[in-house]
Amino acid sequence: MPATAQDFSLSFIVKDMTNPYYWRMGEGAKRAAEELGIEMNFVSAATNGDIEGQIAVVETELVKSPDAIVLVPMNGTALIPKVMEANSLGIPVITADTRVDDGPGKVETFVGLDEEESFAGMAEWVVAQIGGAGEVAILEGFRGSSTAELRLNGMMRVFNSYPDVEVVASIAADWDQEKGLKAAEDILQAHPEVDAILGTNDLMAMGAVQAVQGAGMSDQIIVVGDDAIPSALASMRAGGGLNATIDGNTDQVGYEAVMAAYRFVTEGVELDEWIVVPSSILEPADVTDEYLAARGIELD
Amino acid sequence: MTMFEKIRTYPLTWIVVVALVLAFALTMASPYFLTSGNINNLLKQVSIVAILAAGQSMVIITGGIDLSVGSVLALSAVTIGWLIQADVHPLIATFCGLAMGTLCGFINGFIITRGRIAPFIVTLGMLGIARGMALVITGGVSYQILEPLFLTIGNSKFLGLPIPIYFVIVTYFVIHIVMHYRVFGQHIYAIGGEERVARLQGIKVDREKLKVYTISGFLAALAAVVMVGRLAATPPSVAQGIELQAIAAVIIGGISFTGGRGLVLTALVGALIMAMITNGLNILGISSFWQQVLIGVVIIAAVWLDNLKSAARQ
Amino acid sequence: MTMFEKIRTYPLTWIVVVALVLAFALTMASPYFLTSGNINNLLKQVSIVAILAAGQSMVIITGGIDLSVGSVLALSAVTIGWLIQADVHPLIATFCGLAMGTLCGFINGFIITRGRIAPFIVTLGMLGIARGMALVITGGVSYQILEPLFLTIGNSKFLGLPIPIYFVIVTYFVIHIVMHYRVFGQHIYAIGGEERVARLQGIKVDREKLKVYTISGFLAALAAVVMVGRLAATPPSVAQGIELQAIAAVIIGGISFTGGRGLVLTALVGALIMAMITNGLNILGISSFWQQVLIGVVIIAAVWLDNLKSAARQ
Amino acid sequence: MNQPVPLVEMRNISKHFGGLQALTDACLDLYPGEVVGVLGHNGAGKSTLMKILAGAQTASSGEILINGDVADIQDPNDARAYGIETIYQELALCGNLDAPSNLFMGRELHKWGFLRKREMRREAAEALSKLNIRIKSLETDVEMMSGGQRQSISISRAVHFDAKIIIMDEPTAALGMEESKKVVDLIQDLKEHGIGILWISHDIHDVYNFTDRIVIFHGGKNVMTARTKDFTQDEIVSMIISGTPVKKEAAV
Amino acid sequence: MNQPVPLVEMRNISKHFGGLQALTDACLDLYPGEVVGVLGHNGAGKSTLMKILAGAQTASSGEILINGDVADIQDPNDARAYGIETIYQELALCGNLDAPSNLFMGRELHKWGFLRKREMRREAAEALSKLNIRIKSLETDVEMMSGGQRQSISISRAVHFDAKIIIMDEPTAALGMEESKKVVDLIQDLKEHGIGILWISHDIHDVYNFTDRIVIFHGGKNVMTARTKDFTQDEIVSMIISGTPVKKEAAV
Ligand SMILES: Nc1ncnc2c1ncn2[C@@H]1O[C@H](COP(=O)(O)OP(=O)(O)OP(=O)(O)O)[C@@H](O)[C@H]1O
Ligand SMILES: Nc1ncnc2c1ncn2[C@@H]1O[C@H](COP(=O)(O)OP(=O)(O)OP(=O)(O)O)[C@@H](O)[C@H]1O
Ligand SMILES: [Mg+2]
Ligand SMILES: [Mg+2]
Repeated sequence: MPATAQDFSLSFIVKDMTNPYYWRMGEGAKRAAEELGIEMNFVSAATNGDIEGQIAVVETELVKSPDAIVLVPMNGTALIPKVMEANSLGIPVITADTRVDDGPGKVETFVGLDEEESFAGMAEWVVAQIGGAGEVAILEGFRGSSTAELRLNGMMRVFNSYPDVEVVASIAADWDQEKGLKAAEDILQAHPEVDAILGTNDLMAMGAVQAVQGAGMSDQIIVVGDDAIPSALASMRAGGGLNATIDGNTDQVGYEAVMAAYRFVTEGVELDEWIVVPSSILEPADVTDEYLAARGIELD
Repeated sequence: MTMFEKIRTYPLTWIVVVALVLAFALTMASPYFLTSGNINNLLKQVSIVAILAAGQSMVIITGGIDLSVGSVLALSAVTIGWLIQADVHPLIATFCGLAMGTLCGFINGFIITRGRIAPFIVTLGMLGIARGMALVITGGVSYQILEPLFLTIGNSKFLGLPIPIYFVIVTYFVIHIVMHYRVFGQHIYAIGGEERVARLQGIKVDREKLKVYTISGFLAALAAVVMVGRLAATPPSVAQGIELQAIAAVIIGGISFTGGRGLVLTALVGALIMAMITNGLNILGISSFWQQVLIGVVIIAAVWLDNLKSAARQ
Repeated sequence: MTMFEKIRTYPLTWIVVVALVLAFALTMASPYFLTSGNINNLLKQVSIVAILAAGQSMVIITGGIDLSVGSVLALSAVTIGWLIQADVHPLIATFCGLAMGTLCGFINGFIITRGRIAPFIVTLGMLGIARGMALVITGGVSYQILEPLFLTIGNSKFLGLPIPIYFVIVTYFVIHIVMHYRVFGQHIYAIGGEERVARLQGIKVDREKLKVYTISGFLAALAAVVMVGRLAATPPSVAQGIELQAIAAVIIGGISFTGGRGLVLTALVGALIMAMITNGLNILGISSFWQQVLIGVVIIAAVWLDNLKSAARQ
Repeated sequence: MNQPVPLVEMRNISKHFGGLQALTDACLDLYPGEVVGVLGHNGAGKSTLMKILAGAQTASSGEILINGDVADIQDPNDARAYGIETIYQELALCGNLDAPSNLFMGRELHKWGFLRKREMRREAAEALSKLNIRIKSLETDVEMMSGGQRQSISISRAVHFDAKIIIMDEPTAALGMEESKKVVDLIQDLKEHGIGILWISHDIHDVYNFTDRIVIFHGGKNVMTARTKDFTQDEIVSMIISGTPVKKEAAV
Repeated sequence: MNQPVPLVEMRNISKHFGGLQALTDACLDLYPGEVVGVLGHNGAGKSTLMKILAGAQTASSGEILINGDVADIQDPNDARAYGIETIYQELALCGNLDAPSNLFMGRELHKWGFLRKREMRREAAEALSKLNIRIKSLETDVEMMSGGQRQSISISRAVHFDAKIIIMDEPTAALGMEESKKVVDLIQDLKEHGIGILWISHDIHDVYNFTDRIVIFHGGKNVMTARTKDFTQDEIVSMIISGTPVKKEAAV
């Protein structure tokens, strides 16, 4: 094992770099790597959903024998064999943001927020906004991804516990803005009484914002998202658009994951089973200049 | 030929009947389908695929294929977004976006004709290249576009119809004229029928094909303008896989891959059928698991219905 | 023809040269490329697309296309996963998975031949249907498969080579024999050459096409077995868009969409080229933004290089 | 009457393509060992009638009798089952395949499904040599061959398998003199073996010398069916052009 | 010597396809107002030589002179620029288009790029009527037409535009007698207008009666170039078959 930071190498594998969400995680990870002065490969498959692509990336990274791997698995089960392969090569694996399922793969720790709880919290927030009664609609992510499932479960748990809240539609828009827009337009047709639309990411939520604005119903319908991507923040700041989003502090996830990997390898400390990164609900009022400055985002 | 015979064998007739059957079924199934609000929705939703399908049908009539339209759309969109972000005048930005798409189409055509490489490969390559460039330009970030120009395109109406549908009407009007009333269109049908013969008869096959792919690129950029209007944003990941929808619209319309045949207007109806299926299933609130199954079934059924016309003709 | 002439005009020669050029370039670019570990990786990574490409090339030689292979793969995989979950013996589950894929292929072929519907539409429909069914069966859940049978397939070696590559070898051996030494293969080339003529000469065109699509479905299921081994899981969202890769492999190999021509073995080399590109770019640690651009460029370049052979022949 | 049963009898065959009437109540018969010339102007409907017999097209109305029994010919396989072989005017070759593959298309020689390529090559070479055609390499794809070479392959295919009825739609159109001569010899030879031949040709000279009977069509309708030698060449020509039968006492 | 300049002179044209030598040092010349018959067995290389002149193929070696100047014919457009029109043996029609579209392909009548469909229809009907061909509807796609109808369209196209040199590769192969007669008349008419015609045919009778000179090929090589009437028909036939020139004092 390397004693010094100079020859410590780390592979940080995310789902999809094209998504600002993982981009931000990379920013945090790079910050940590710079602080530690270590070498880091930040890589991903070409598109989200391309499981084989991510497996190929992991295989390739393993060939380079890094000292540790941070993995954001695209699918909780399908990446287990690669975790096992890393285990057999003696390369420690840390997961971030998304877990791999329990099984034969050994993961040193999981760094991330609690998706289910975050979305339960968002659902509570929405219920409070609509006064405990009304119709809500959900734009789901990619069916079959564990993240989508956790988020949906968290929301449904809360909504089901309020007898006066009805989930009138739940449509998969595959994390995509245009599909989110179309689905929201259709929801508004079939359920003009809807009080809130919950996007399980900001891209879909921004699509819903467009649909709501197009229908001239911005005042009546709450739209919320997740991830706090720059365009979502811009929309909140401009007002009349997005009503809230979840800030998962993904940069902190990236940062913590790199730190944990470094500590584990160089100091040999046992890590906690779950390094929890808190999430928060951002409302327009929270998008202050200070917040943006801290995030390093410029909006005009 | 009698009038009836003429109508019966006109390529549009049957596919329009199929569309009407579908519309009728959806109207029966949901009270929301045939509301003016939803028709407006449908018109907006169909617009992007319809514009792409117009270009795609020209390409397919030459016997080619253009897989890159979704990526070219995205690249054009982010070009617009990036320039507006950099405080360029929105009209100039739009112009540059259109130029970008046109350039991509031109490059497709250039490589296909000069390199004698299969259109499938070249446009598949462009699919990766344009998408990658869109991501490189933006660093993966989606710009928000709050210019009134685009907000108008996305959300306003004119004479009671949403603006995007006017883009569609103009596109199909022009392409229809080009394909059926101009020498260029005549050449396209000849090339699609038998490229070797067209060449022997002195048609500048390469030049005409180059034009067709360029037009397809331009139309992808035009669709990007509508897309930017609709999303008020330019996510670089937009319109993934939309090429298959555009191609399906063309084929559902009855234009065949073998080339040389078909009416571009049928692609519009094909696009409408596709849009109705998704819209209808969303409205009916059908689980997205079953949606995919049903979309598949309805596409096949629509084409099968359309095929009955040839059975009737025999 | 001289020996040299024979080698020069053999369809495999040039594409293999292209592959070697690419391999050489990657070896120069990265010390990791030509390590035994990476070669093993490459062989594992190529296997699934290669198996699909074998079926796809048969389909394309008949003049058709099979867009459904990715979805059929997923449906076969979840069938296996679901049965194993329900404590069915893994061999029986595997058998059922293979049967499921074969059935999907059969349905494709049946609708194409009986309904006289374009393969593009039918298999696009099946793309939705099979994917939807995979989601319906599982409710979107990915099962974990820890059966030794599949772990062996996914992770073991035999004679120093990963197991999946043996699936590939057997597949290509059988398909090569079928295509070039059996009556059935001869009929496939005739159908692809001129379907009308094949029909006039008494070839049972519909029956032969039905077989081809069924085989493509079976091979998708076979690829699913390898996939389950590699993932030790059966996510219903697996293998999205893989059809384009399989088709690209076929076309890169030099088999043309017009049908009736080409050597199935070239599809294997085509798949290898595709896999090398991605693997190479991953190894070089190129950002996935630029990766898409480079994949596009290299695909076009590979085919362009391959085309030089015809230039040389002139 | 003690007439032999005709090999083929086509009765009142009509065919329309959409609004176009290509054949109207066309009739034709053919006896074993007989060569019947099918004559008519361009577009008279000769090929259409032959395609109907060959199963390549189906009639709009009318019936076909083979050996006196009503035959249901829906596709080329049905026709083959009745021993009907056809040389199509458009040749019906797969350009992407070589001569042996085309010759044996649909009837490949095989052992347990495995092609017997060598046998097919040998037999193809033999069959083609009978027509005196020079084909430099049997491995060349047919689309690279000259018009006459292609036509020879098509002829060889029709006569290679044991047919009872052979339809020849302008078989010598692209052939050289020598090669045409061979085909005419071949027709005589087949005739002697009791095979019935329907021969479409515009070469009135050959038709006059080598057919037993002629059938003349005009605009999709029968003009005349007669023994060839009952008329002079000029009379036949005039019937083809005018479409009205020449009155004769001897007419059948 | 005060000989006029030949319209076309092809010198030592060789062409090989891969290993196959289709033409070896083939020579040919054509003067204005002259009909030259190009003869040879099937596969002799006649069509290949014509395609080279038409720009459909390029020679491996040799040169072409038009009006005495070396011409660089790389594609069909180059040939057209020299006033060369061709009736290809394979007809070169787009089956998916109707007769007027095929007739005007690449030379559509238009006004500012807009097709003048009505004019094209009218002119096409006129052009086809000259050949006496019966085409029931000008809107029918060419692939639905009979062999003879298609050939007529191909002929009409070649003669409709002002050509200086017309290549006719077996123009009457699929035509009826009457229609063939019209084509022969047409050839005479074109000849009188000073147009040079290269006519490939296997019909030795027509060639003998209506050509000024003949060129005979055998296996891709020149056998003989001579004034037609210097030989008898039988002598010509024997040269085509044997490939060896008949010795004559009168030979040119
Ligand atoms: N598939 C088709 N669709 C429409 N019309 C057709 C079709 N096939 C033939 N016809 C028409 O039917 C008529 C008869 O054609 P056919 O080919 O039988 O003539 P033919 O007597 O063989 O002429 P030729 O001597 O020129 O070969 C023609 O007018 C032709 O245009
Ligand atoms: N594209 C090609 N590729 C390979 N060989 C060819 C090609 N075209 C022609 N050939 C060969 O060249 C030779 C001459 O063919 P060509 O068509 O010139 O003959 P032809 O004299 O016109 O015969 P026909 O009287 O039968 O039309 C033939 O042996 C033929 O097989
Ligand atoms: Mg005919
Ligand atoms: Mg020829």
